Amino acid sequence: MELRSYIIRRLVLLIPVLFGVTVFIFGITMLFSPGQRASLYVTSPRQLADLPAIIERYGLDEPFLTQYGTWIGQVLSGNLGWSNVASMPVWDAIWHYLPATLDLAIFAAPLIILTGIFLGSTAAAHKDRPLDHGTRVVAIFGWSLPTFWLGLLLMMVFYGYFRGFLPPGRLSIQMDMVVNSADFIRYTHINTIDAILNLNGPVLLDTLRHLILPVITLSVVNVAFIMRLMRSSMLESLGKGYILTARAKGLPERVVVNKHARRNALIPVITVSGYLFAALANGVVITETIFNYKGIGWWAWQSAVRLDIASILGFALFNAVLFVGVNLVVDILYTRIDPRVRLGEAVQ
Amino acid sequence: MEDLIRIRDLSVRFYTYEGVVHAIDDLDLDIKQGETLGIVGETGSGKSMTALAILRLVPYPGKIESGSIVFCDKDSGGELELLKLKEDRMRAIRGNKISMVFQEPGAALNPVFTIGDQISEVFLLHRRQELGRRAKQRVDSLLSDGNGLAAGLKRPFWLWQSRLYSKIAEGPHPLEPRFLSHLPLFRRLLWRLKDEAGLLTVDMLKDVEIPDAARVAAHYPHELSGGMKQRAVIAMALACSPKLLIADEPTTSLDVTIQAQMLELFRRIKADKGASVLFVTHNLGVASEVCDRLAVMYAGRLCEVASIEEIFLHPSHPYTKALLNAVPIPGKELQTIPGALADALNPPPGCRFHPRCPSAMPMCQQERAKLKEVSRDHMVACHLF
Amino acid sequence: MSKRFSKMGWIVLAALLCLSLVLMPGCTTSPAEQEEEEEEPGGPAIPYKNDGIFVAMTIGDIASLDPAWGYDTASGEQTDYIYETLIWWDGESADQFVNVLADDWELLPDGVTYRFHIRDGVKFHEGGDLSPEDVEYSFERAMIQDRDGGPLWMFYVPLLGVGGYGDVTFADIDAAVEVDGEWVVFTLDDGAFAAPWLQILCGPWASIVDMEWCITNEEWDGTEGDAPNHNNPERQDSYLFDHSNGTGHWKLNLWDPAIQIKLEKFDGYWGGAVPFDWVITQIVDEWTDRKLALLNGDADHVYVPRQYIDELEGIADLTIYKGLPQLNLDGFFFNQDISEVSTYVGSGTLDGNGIPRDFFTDLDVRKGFCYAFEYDTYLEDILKNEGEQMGSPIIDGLAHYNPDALMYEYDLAKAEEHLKAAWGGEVWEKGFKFTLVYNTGNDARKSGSEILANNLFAINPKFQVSVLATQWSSTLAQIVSGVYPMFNIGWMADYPDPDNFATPFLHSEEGLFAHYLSYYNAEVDDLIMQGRYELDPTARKAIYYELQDLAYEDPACIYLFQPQGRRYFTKYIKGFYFNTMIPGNPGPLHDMSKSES
Amino acid sequence: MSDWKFMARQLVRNPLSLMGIIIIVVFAFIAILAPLVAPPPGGHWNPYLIPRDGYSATPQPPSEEHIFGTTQGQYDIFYGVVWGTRSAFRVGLVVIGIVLAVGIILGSLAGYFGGVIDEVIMRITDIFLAFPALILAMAIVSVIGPSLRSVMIALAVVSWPSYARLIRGDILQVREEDYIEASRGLGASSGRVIIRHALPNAIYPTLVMASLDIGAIVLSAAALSFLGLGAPEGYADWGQLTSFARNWIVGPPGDPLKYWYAVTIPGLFILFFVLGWNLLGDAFRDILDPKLARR
Repeated sequence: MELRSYIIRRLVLLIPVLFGVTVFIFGITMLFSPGQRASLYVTSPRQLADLPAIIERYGLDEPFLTQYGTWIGQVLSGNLGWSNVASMPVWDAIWHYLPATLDLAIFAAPLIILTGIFLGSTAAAHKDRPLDHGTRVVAIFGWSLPTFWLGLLLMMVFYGYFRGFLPPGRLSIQMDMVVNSADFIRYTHINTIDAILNLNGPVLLDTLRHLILPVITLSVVNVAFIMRLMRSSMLESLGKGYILTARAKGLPERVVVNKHARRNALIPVITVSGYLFAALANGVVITETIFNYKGIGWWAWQSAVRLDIASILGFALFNAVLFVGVNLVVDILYTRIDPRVRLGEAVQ
Repeated sequence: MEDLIRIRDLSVRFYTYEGVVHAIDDLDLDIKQGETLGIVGETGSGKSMTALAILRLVPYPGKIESGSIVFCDKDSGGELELLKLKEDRMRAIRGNKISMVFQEPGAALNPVFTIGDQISEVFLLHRRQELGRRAKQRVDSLLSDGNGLAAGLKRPFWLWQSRLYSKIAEGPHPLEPRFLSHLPLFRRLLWRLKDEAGLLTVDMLKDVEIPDAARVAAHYPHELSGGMKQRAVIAMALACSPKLLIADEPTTSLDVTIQAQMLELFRRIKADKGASVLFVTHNLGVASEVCDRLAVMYAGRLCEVASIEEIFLHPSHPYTKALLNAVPIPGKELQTIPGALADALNPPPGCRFHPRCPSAMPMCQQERAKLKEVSRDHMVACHLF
Repeated sequence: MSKRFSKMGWIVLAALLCLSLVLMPGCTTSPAEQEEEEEEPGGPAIPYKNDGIFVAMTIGDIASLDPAWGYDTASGEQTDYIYETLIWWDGESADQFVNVLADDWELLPDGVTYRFHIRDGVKFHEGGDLSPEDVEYSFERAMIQDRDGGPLWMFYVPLLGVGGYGDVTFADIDAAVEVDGEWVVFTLDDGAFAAPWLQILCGPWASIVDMEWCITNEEWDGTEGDAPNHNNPERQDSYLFDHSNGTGHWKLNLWDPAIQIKLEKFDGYWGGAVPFDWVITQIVDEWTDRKLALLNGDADHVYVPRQYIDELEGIADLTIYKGLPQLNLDGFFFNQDISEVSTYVGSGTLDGNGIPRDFFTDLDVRKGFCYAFEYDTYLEDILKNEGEQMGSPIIDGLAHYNPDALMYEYDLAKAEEHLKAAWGGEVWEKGFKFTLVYNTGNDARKSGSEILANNLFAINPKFQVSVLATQWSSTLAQIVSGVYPMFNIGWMADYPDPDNFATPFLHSEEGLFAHYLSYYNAEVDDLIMQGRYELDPTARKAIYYELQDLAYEDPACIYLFQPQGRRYFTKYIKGFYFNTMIPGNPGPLHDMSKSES
Repeated sequence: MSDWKFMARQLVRNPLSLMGIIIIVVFAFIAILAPLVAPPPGGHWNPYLIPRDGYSATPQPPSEEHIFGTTQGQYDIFYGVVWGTRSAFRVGLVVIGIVLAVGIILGSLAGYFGGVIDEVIMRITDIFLAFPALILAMAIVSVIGPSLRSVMIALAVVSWPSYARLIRGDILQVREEDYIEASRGLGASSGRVIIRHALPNAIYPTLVMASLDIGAIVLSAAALSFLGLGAPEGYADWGQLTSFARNWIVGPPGDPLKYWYAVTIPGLFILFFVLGWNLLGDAFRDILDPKLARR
């Protein structure tokens, strides 16, 4: 009951934000002259003559409010417009590309969080000892690595040097034939999951082979991020009085660190898992672009470079909603983990 | 009275970026059976460090450089050299034979566990066998007078449990239960241990005069008042009725009325548990209330040890005198100690107090004074004697 | 102290470790070289994979599967596989034809009536039978759809002599294509130009669709009343956008937009055996990925951008076709009437910090520029010698192309001479500043622009041309609004006829470029008109030869090169031949085959 | 400012941060001395445009006149990375500048006056924080047209809110301090109170955080450039140099790592630049962190 009312309050608070979001992103696109936006419908110089007709047709020279009105009207009725990049409605496009990205995420996210937390707390437990310095240096390196460059290096080595061992793309031709054949049921379109549900080993292996490099690329930076955070908050809680108490009780160090320290150290980490979502969202754009892995990030990039406004708007909006939602969940989680926090305080 | 703890030329050093800090310097000190020994001194005089050193909990980058701490414990067979003990045996002593109460009750309790959890943790750790015994009794009683279908169904489990618990009750580290305690589902078989620990916890809380103990046990620390927290901490420390209770400024963070209650509590505990107490404080008044003997420390060294009366009637060391004068007494104007506490990084040579000492002599700057017995059980480290 | 040292040691060690990790790829060249020694000269052997499947990897997705909609090569390529036309190109020829869905045709002596006899026993993928009505419907449906910027003007102009749907009544459209028993009759607009009607009929837009199937799927129902509802629809509003039902060798299996298109062998094909069970076209934007796929045998054909051809030199297992002439032409266009709102002309006057709006009206300026371009460098470095310089829009492969027409060569002396003469010498002493525009991402155009800018600067340091990249969208919009003083863009053939090139480049009214750049030359204009309606080849030849000379004398732009294409297949693909009019990359798939030997 | 001195001492003592300082100083020198290290060709040439040696696409290996070789389109890598250092500093400093200015103004207004102003400003930050940064930046750049300027604008737009919030928080803290009350009591104008009393006491952590964000910002800028949403072709910019190598990661068969120089070198510069700032930042955080302060 308390929780529900809290969630409702938060959701209500979201409405103005989301409204602002729409105005904002739509406002950006209006920086375009009608002519420019018209020529987005045009593919060759032949159609130069048609520009005025197109402006006329889509009312591109209407005043801002009118155009925004029409747009938001469509959006509210579930129509985000047409994505030229995907040759389908934006809304469908999102669901068309999301599974591929989830394929990445279901491997990357756990990898990031677990390794990050493990490394972080280990480093903290050995503060100022070689192990700590070692992990730290590695972390800072990882943290400073340009994702796109890391990707290129990996490709340079694995595409060029060990040719054909870890191929680009999402599936090899043969497996693609299997996946699109009638007797392979695509429950989720997330290949790893579908392969398991269909008990199809080859497809699973093939998928994994294509996933390894992108997952690594996607993870490194974020692992470093989480680890760094975990380390400092672990150090903080290791310095606390109750740790001394726990030791004075005679608890073995293992229990002191894993039970008393980590439980407390996790709190800030939980709160940043919201940022982790953002980090992933940013990460997939670069990773998928580099590896020509056609997920939602690749689509976003294509839309951006090919100026597919509807897609850009839709994607940004989609992300915003998702992001806000994730943060809400995180806040609730937070109140569950830390008894000191009452619902509502968590907002700050 | 024979000694419980015998500390001999104990030295603790801190290796910091700025340099080496001599937190404790060749300290000799005894704690007698059943007495309350107070350690007084300004902040940074090394009194808390001494306490931590006894538990071997000197925090990094500190290090116990040399010396010996002997723990004479009749029932666990004579004298133990704490500094030479294996870590696991030391753990068996911490919180069990020797336990500690910290200055900040707020900080001393883990915010994410309930009071009850944190106290029963001690029982589960040090009183496993006893818990096993109690649990077994309970199961057996169930077995004996349990009838009806439900009981019939549960019987095999009860039998198993009773076997497990008896195992726990006997051996210190019985294999089977330990193995099971790592298996997700079977772990459940051992839940009665927790229950028993919980019951003991509640008794413990009652013992430290916490009203409505059962409910408090279920509370999280942030839901309790400072005094309550401190009581809980004390309860935690007394859980295994230790031989030595170390109290590190237990009352400083509490307001005066609560302080009084706490001191009262301490006296009572000492009375009925017969434990020795090492009472670390900077407050002579408080010390005079609870302590039998008093040790005065300055800059990591011991200046003077004597019975509380001796100290107050015939203070010998100039620093002790200074301290006593610094205690506010109505009608008598207050004298502060000139100069600042010795710099821990590079302390003055010879007697560390000489820069501030009214009656300093040339030799004070060269050599440090040995601890001499000026009168019976009254030791002083000063060239004046 | 020692403690600190060891700590430092650790840090340095860790740092070095990371560094070495980072640098590792850089250092591992040596093993690679060893590998090279083991390499046989012909490069690595390419394994034979995916028997019976033709896998092509290219760039850019298709716009629509609706033949009436598509105007881009990618779409045309796919529709050519799925659908068929009445007649098609005969082998490599651009003016000889073979019968496909028509088994016989004739041009009546009146010169404007084409009659096609429709083959029977032809089945559509969905099972329907081909009838003359289907043919009539296909053409009329296309003309009714006539979307903005679509290809359908190619029907309207010859058949009805007008631009599009807006200019005619339903009756006109209905009358233009008629069924006469087994025959389908096209009546061209009399006085229609020698427009290559037969060549237009070979294009994807002339594909034949199944009337019944279309109507059952809410396409145009054939009545006048329903026509407006199907004119100029949104791409996705046409049912044929992502559904197809042709008579071609392959039928659509899956279109996974921006990822791949899978075509499946059509067993009921009237023409007998079909070479490939599957035709898979994957969209792979990254060159590296395409290259690897080709060398690993995962792809049978990939699109190889010109700048990477060196990387595939001397690989034995590849079959490479080079120097294939393409019907398109790039140029630097002069804007002779720059819009006053232009921000690309500096001060806007001839004071050394800008150019006046009519700067390029001066013939000497344009000629000077033409002489100032380093054609050979461009050919070698940027076109990798895959191209042929052109002196006019009438390019090689079009009828009446004059191989020895005059054209400008790189000659700074002549350039200087003209620029000295320009604007009564003012240009030379004052100098000028303006911005030369090309569309982002087109390396060739960027380099070309830079070459020109550098050469002008070399002639006279007061000649300062800055090169600017703009996005395609703004490029087009700005051309229309006429703010660019000069820009680099190209034109591609719809059908191989000189008129299709002369008009856009040179005709002051109808010509896209000429119009927006205010290029006007009366002589040129009526030569174009004459040429368009002249039926006698010799006379026509004369006209276009003259036109080519005029184009040289009064240049509308710096004519660059007619680029040449290239095709890369694994050695297992046989039977490719090049016809410049067949859209897309792989070429005439139905005549090709794949086998291990 | 004894804590400044203390911090300086710590930074120099701590080997990590020392390494960071050295790296940054080196880059600073490269940036300042760029015209000497890599002299631009004469004429009206904009020094930020990388000179080309021919127009062929294939990268050329390191040689005397191109010590780092040339990348796709014969752009001289050495020249590119040297002047790229300037671009990097420019982007970093400009963006941080803007962000700080905006953040401080809005943040202190919100924090000091609270109430409606606070509410409004915070909701606005909510709007901006509702997007994953890079994605919003991408959208903005793509629409206002790729160029270094757009990149800076975009990055500023996406990163000011967090600063506004930080400042707001700190102002809220000091607002209650006695000396603020005092100066209010003395009838000083709000503006004066903010500038003279509140800010100087609240801004310190923000400044530190800002200075350390430069690395991250340069990284995002490079990412945008790499995605083709940054500097125009041929502009000296690390991200773009890296993207030039995109099509050359795999050499011809038999020499797969032929073009390693085009791939690795620009990336290394980005890595070390960012690394420098992060090393410094990490040390700063440890020092500033009260819980980890020296015993």
